[in-house]
Amino acid sequence: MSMLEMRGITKRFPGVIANQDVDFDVRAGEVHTLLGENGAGKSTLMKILFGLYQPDEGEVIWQGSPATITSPSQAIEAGIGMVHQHFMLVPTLTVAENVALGLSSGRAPFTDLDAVSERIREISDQHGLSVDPSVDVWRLSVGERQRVEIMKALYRQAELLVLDEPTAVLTPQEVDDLFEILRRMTDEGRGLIFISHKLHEVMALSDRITVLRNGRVSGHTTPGETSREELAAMMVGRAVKLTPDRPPVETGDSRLEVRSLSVQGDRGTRAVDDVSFDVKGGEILGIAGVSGNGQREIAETIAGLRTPLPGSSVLLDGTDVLPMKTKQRRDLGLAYVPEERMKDGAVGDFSVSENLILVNHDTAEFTSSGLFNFDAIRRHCSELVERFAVKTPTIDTPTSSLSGGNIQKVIIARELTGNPGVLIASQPTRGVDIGSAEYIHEQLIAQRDRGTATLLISEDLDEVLGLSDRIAVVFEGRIVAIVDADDATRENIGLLMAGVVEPTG
Amino acid sequence: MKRLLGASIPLLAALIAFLFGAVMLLAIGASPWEGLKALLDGAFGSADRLAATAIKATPLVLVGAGITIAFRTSVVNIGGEGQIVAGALLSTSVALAVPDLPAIILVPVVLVAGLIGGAIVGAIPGALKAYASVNEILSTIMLNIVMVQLMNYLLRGPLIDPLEVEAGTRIPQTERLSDNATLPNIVPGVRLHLGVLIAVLAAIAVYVLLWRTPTGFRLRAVGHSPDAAKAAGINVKRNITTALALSGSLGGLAGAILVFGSEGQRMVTDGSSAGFTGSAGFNGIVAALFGGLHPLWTIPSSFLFGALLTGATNLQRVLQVPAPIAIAINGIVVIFVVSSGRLREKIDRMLEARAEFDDTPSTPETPAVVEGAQS
Amino acid sequence: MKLTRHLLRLLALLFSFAMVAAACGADEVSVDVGIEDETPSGDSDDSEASGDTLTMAIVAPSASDDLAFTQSMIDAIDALDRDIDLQVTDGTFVVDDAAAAIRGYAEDGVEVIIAHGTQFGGPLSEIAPEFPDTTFIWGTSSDTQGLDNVFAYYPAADEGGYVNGVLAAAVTQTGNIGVIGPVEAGDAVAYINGFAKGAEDSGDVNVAITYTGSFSDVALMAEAAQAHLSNDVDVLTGSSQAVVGAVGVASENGVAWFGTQANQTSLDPELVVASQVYHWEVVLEEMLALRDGGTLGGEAFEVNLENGGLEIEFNDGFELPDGARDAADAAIDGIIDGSIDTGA
Amino acid sequence: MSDFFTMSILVATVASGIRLATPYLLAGLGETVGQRSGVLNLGVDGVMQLSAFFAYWTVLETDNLILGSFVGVGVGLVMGVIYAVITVVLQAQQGISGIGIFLFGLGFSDLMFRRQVGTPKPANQLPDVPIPLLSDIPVIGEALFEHSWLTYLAFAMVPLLAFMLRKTTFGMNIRAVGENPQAADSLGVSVGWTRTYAILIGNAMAGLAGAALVLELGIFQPNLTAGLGFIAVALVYFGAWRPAGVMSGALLYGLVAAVVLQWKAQGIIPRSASDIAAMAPAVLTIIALVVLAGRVQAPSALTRPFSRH
Repeated sequence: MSMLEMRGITKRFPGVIANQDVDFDVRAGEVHTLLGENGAGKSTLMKILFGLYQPDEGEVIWQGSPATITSPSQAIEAGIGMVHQHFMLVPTLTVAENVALGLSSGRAPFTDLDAVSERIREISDQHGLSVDPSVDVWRLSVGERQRVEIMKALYRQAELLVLDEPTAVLTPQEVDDLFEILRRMTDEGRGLIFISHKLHEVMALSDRITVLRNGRVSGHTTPGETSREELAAMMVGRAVKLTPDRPPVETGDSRLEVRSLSVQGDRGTRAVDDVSFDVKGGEILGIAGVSGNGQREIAETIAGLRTPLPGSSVLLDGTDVLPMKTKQRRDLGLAYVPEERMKDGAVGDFSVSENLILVNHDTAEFTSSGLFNFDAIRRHCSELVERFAVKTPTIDTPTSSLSGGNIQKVIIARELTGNPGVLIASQPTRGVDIGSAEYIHEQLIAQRDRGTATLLISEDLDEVLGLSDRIAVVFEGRIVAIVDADDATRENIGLLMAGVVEPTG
Repeated sequence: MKRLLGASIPLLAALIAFLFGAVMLLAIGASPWEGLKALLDGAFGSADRLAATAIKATPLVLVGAGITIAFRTSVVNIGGEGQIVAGALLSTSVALAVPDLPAIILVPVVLVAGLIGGAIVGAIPGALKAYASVNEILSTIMLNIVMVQLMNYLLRGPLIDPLEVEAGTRIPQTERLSDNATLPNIVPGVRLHLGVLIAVLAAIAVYVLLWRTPTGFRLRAVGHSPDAAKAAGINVKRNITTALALSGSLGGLAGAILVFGSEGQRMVTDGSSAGFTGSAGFNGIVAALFGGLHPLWTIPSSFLFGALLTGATNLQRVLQVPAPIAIAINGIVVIFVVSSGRLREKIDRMLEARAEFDDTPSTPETPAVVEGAQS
Repeated sequence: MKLTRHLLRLLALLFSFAMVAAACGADEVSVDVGIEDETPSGDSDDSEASGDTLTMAIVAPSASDDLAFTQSMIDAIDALDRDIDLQVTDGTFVVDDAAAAIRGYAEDGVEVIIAHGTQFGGPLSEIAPEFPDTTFIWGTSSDTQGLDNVFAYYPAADEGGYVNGVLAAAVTQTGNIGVIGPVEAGDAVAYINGFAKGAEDSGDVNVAITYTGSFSDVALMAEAAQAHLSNDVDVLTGSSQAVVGAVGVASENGVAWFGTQANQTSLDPELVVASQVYHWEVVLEEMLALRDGGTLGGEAFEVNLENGGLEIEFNDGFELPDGARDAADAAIDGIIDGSIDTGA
Repeated sequence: MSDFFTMSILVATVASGIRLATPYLLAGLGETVGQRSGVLNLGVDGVMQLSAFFAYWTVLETDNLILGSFVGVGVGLVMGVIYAVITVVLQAQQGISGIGIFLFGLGFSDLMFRRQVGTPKPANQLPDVPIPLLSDIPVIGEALFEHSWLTYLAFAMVPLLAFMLRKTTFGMNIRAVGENPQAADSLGVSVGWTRTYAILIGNAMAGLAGAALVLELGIFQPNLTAGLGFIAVALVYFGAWRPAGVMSGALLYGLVAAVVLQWKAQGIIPRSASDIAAMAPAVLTIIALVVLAGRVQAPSALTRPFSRH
C-alpha cells in the first residue's frame, strides 16, 4: 500500500511542459529514487507535492485519500518533510532555534527552547543523528547541517521525507553516515524519496527507481534489474560512456612546481601543511581526498586568491608566481576552473558571451582603440559555443538561465581558450548532468594531449581514477601519497583518503 | 501591444501620483486644473523656461549617470551631495586662482577641476569600502556632512569675497567669478548653457564606458559577482574604488556646472548642502533609479524631474501654493512608480501565459533552461 | 484564515492604540481642519492694474513666516500705506530657482519685484536690463550694481545689536552672556559683533559666542544654548530663524532673551527683553515715492536707528532693572549722533 | 574662560549628549528591528518629520504632551502600513521607495506647517523627570537621571529590544526572515507578516523619535530633522545591527556634538574653526568604523524582497 501516489501529473509553463503524465508512488519503509538530469522535471514534481505549484492535470493521493496541498506548511502538517539541496537553515540561529522555527509554542510569546532541545536530543539518540541543539548553525560542517535538516523533518514527525541531492556536498564518510541514518528511518516505516544523479549511490540506496527525462517517465526499475550504464542511458536517452578513454602521451617538463606549500585556512588553522608536487606537461595530476583537507586552499593559492605562509613556493614554467596577482599569473598561462561554479566560476547575470571573455576581455583581439569590437567577440564566442557544444538559445542569454552542465561548459571553454600551460580544474563535473560530464572529461583529456599540465581536484573518486595519470592523496592538509594511475584502485586510494597510510607499490 | 501595456504602467502610476497631488491642491484650496497649467507652463511655457528645465535637469543627469556606475558595480553612493559640493569648491578655487586664463582654456580647466574634486570625495568611501570594509552607505552619508562644513568653512574664511569682509556684511560667498569661466550659451538668445550638453554627453559616455569598454566590463563583473571577477583575475578592490571615484567625479562635474552655469556667478552657501545643490545629490539617485539605472534613460527621467521642480517654482509663483508641495508630490511619484514594478511583472506574466495559450503548445528540446529559470 | 487572523491582530493593535490616544486626549482635541484664510492673490480681477493698485512680488530664500529675515520684509510690505497686490515666492535659496521666479514675475508684468537675498544679485544684473520698466528692489546690499532700475537696501544690524548688548549687560546677574548663531555669516555677524561690543562697553561682562555650523539643526541650536547655561550664562541672544530652538531653552530655564530681525516676543512673552526689528517700510516707502516720480531705481538705502528703519521694540511683559531703559536710550542717541562706535 | 574639567560642566555636557542622542537612538533602534527582518527603510527622516509636525500640532492645540507622543507614534504606524504595502505586498525596491517616503515626509510636513501653523509658536516642552533616589547619586545622578521620560524610554528600549530579538519567538522569526526568508517560509513562518510587524515597530519608533525631537524643543520648523534620520540609519550599520551597538553609536554621536558645543561656548574651539569642529561627529564615526569594520555581517536578506518563485 503506497503512502503517496501521484497519478498522471501534468504541469505546463509558458512555452514548456515540465511534467507530462507522470506517475510516481512511495510505499512505507522504502527508498524510492527519482532520477533524472537537471531539468527533467524532478523539482517541478516535488514542488507540486509541496503545494508550491498546482498540477494542470492529475492528482495527488496521500495516505489513501486525494489531497489538495496548497502550501509547504500544509505538506509539513500532513507529514511530508523535505531536505533541500541548498539547506534551508538560518546560519545565525542555533540548531534548536532552526528546528523550532514556525512551530507554535506553549509558552508564547517565548519559544520553549529547553523543551525543544530536550526533544532534539531524544530524536538524536533514537536515530543516531548526533546534533547539538545549542550550537549556532554557521559553526557546523556541511554534514552536520544536513543532519539538522533531517532533524527538522523528524521533529515535525514526517512520514515521508524528500531528500533533494543530499550527497552533493558531502564527503564519502558523511555519505556513509547519512545512508545509515536513512536506513534506520526506513526501518521505522518511513518513506523516502531520494533525488540524485550519482549513480553508484542510487544503486546502493534505492529500493525502487523512477527515471524522468524531458518531463516524462522514461522508466521504472530496481537496482537489482539494472546497471549504472543502463540508468545513465535512461536519463540521457542514449548510451553513455562513464569512463573516458585515456590514450598514452609523452609527458614534458614540469610546468607547475609546488614546493613546501603551507596555507592558513579560514578558521585560522593550517589548512595546507608543507605540500610539494610537480605537474608535467601532458599530464593530469589528480588530487584525491575528502572535502576540506586542503584542496580548496591549494587551488586558490596557486590561482593567486590566497597568500601562503612564508617559505612556500609555486613555480609556473619555472617562474616564481607567488609575488604576482591573479591576472599576471593568468597572463603567464595559468587557467583555473573554480570549485563553485555559480559563485566563483561564472557571473550569473552576464550573458554567455560576456562570461566567455571574462578572463581575456581586454586583449587586443576584442578591443580596438579602447572600445570593444563586438564583431570579433561575437565570432569568438559563437565558435566556442559550437566547439564546446554549449546548449544556449543565443550567446546573449543570461548565463544563470542555463543548466549547470552548460554553465560548466562555458567556464571550461573560457579557461581552455588560448591553450593554457597549466590548468587547475576543481570539481569540474560536480552536479553536472551526465552528458555534459562526459563531454567535459573528453575536453580535459584532449587538453592534456595538447601538452597542458592539469591539476585535477575532485571528490568524485571515479572521476579522479578515470582521468588522472598520477594521483596525489591529501589528508589533513598533507599529501600522504602520490600513486601512479596504474597502481591506483578504489580501495587503496579510499584507504589513503581516510588517513590510513600504507606504502603502496 | 504587450510592451506598450508594460511601459504604460509606470506612466499610469505617475498619473495616479499626480492625482494625489491634485487632491492635495484641492485640500489647500487651489484649483488642480490651474495648478497643472501653472506647472506645465512653468516647465515648458517658453524657450527660456524649457531651458530652465533643462538646466535643472543637468545636475540630475550627471549625478544619475554617476549613480548608475556605482550601482552597476554594486556600490551604493548616497554621497552625491558631498561630491557636488567638492567639485564646486575645487573648481571655484581654481577659477579664483587663475581668473585671467582665456575662456577657451579656463572653462575646460574648471570643469576638470570639478571632476577631480568629486572623484577625490568619491574615492574615499570607495577605498574605505574596498580596503577597510567600511560600509559605503554610512561613509557617504557622513562625508556629505563633512563636505557641507568644509564648504561653510571655506566660504566664510579663505574663499570669502574680500568686499564682504570690508563691508562687514560677511555673506558667505566668493567674489564674482571670472567671466572667462562662465559656461557659454549654446543657443543664441536662450539661457541654455554648455553644461546641459556636457551632461548629455557625459551620460552617453557612461553608457559607452559601461557597455562598450573593458573598464566598464570589469566594473559590471565586480558588481554582479565579485568572487567570479576575482577568480578571473579582476582586481575587485581597485574596481570598487574606481566605481565610486567615477561616480563621484560626475557629481563633482555637476558641482562645477552649478557654479559656472549659475546666474549667481559666484558660489554661496546657506549653511546646508541643499541650499547650493537643490538636493540634486538625492534627486539624481531618484532620477537614475527611475531611469532603470541605465545612463541613457537617466536623461529623459532627469528631464521629467527637472520639469517637476521648475514647474513647482512657477506653481508657487502663480497660485501661491507653498513650494514644498512639489517635494511631496515628487515623493509620491517615486513611491507609486517604484511600487508599480511588481504589478507590471505580474501583468507581463499574465500576458505571457495568455500568449502561450494562444500558440500551439510545444515541448522544446531543452526544458533545462526553463526549470532553472523557474526555481 | 491566516490572513484574517493577522488582519484582526493588526486592527486590534491600531484600535487599542486609538483608544489610548483618545483617552489621553479626552475631549480637548479640537483639530482645526479648516484652511486658514489667506487673502487669495487672484481674487479681484486685478491683472489689469486697476486704478492705483500696485502689483508687487517678493522672492525670498527662507519661509515668509520665519519670524526673522523674510518675515521682516513681508511685514514691512503689509505696513505700507498703499493698495498692494503682493505675490510671494519663498523658500528658494538656490539662486537659479530664484532667478526663474524673478524673471517669471517680470514677464507677468509685476511692477515692483523684491529680490530679498544678497545672492540674487547675479541674476538681477542680467534680468533688470531686460525689463527696464520694472523696478527691482534688492537686498541686503549696499550698492545697485550700477543698474538704474534697481534699488538696494541694507540694515545697520550692528546698531540694534549694540543697543541690545547694552541692555543685556544691564540685565545679567552673573556677568555671563551667551550668543548663538548658525554660521558666522551675513547680518547675523553684524548683529552679534555689535551686541558683543555693546555689552562689553557697558560693564565687566563676558560674551561667549557659539556658531553651531548648521542653519537647520534646531536641536543642536538648543543644546548650544544649554552649553552656555552650564557656564553660568543668564542672558541669551541669537540670530536666524533657527533660534526658535534656543528660545525654548531660554524659557525653560527662565533666562532672558534678546531678539533680532523681527519681534520675537511671541515666542516667550515673559522672557524676551527686547527685539531689534527691521522696518523696511521706511525705505520701501522712499523707493516707491521715487518710482511714482519716475525714478525706477539706482539708489541704495540703509535702515538704521536714525531713519527709524531699525527699532528696538521692548517687551512690556519683562521688567527691566532700573536705569537699563535709560542706558539703552542713551546708546541709541549716541549711535545716531555718531558718538558711539558700534564696531561695524 | 572656565575649565572644561569641572564637575558641573562635565555633568551638563554628558546630559546634553544624552539629550542629543535620544532621537538618534529611538530612530536607530526602530530601523534596527526593520533591518533585522530584511527591510531597509531610508525614509526614516521623512517619517520623523511627519510625526514631529503632527505631534507638535497636537501639543499646540491640546497642550497634552502624552497625546502628542501618541500622535507621533500613530503617524509612524500609518507610514509603517504604507511602507509595508510598498515593500512587502508590492515588493518594490527598498532603497528608492524609502527615498520617496523621505521626500513625501519632508514636503508634506512643510506644507502642513505652513498651512496650519505658519509662524513658529512655542508649544509645551517635555519636563525633566528626575528619577527618585537615582538622581540623588552625586554627579552621575544629575547627568544620567534627570531627563524627560521619552529619553528614559529610549534607553529602556535598548535591553527590551535586545531581549525581544534574542529571546522571543517573534524575535527569532525576525532574525530568521532577515537571514534566510526561504528557510523561514519553508517552515511556515510568514515572511510577509513578520516583516510587516518589524516595519511597523520601526516606523512607530521613528515616529516617536520625531515626537521626542519636537517635544524636547517645544518648537517645529520645516526640515526640523536636518538629516537626522539618515544618520540614524547609518548608526544601525555602525551598531552592527545590535541595539546596544546602536546605542553606543548614538551616544558617540551625541556626546561628541555636546563636547564640541561646550568647547565652543567656552572658547576652547575658536570661532574660526567652528565649521571644522562641526565635522567631528561624522569624522569620528568614520574613524570608529575603520577600526571596527569587517567584523560584522549585515542580515543576509537585507533589501531583498521575498517571493516564493
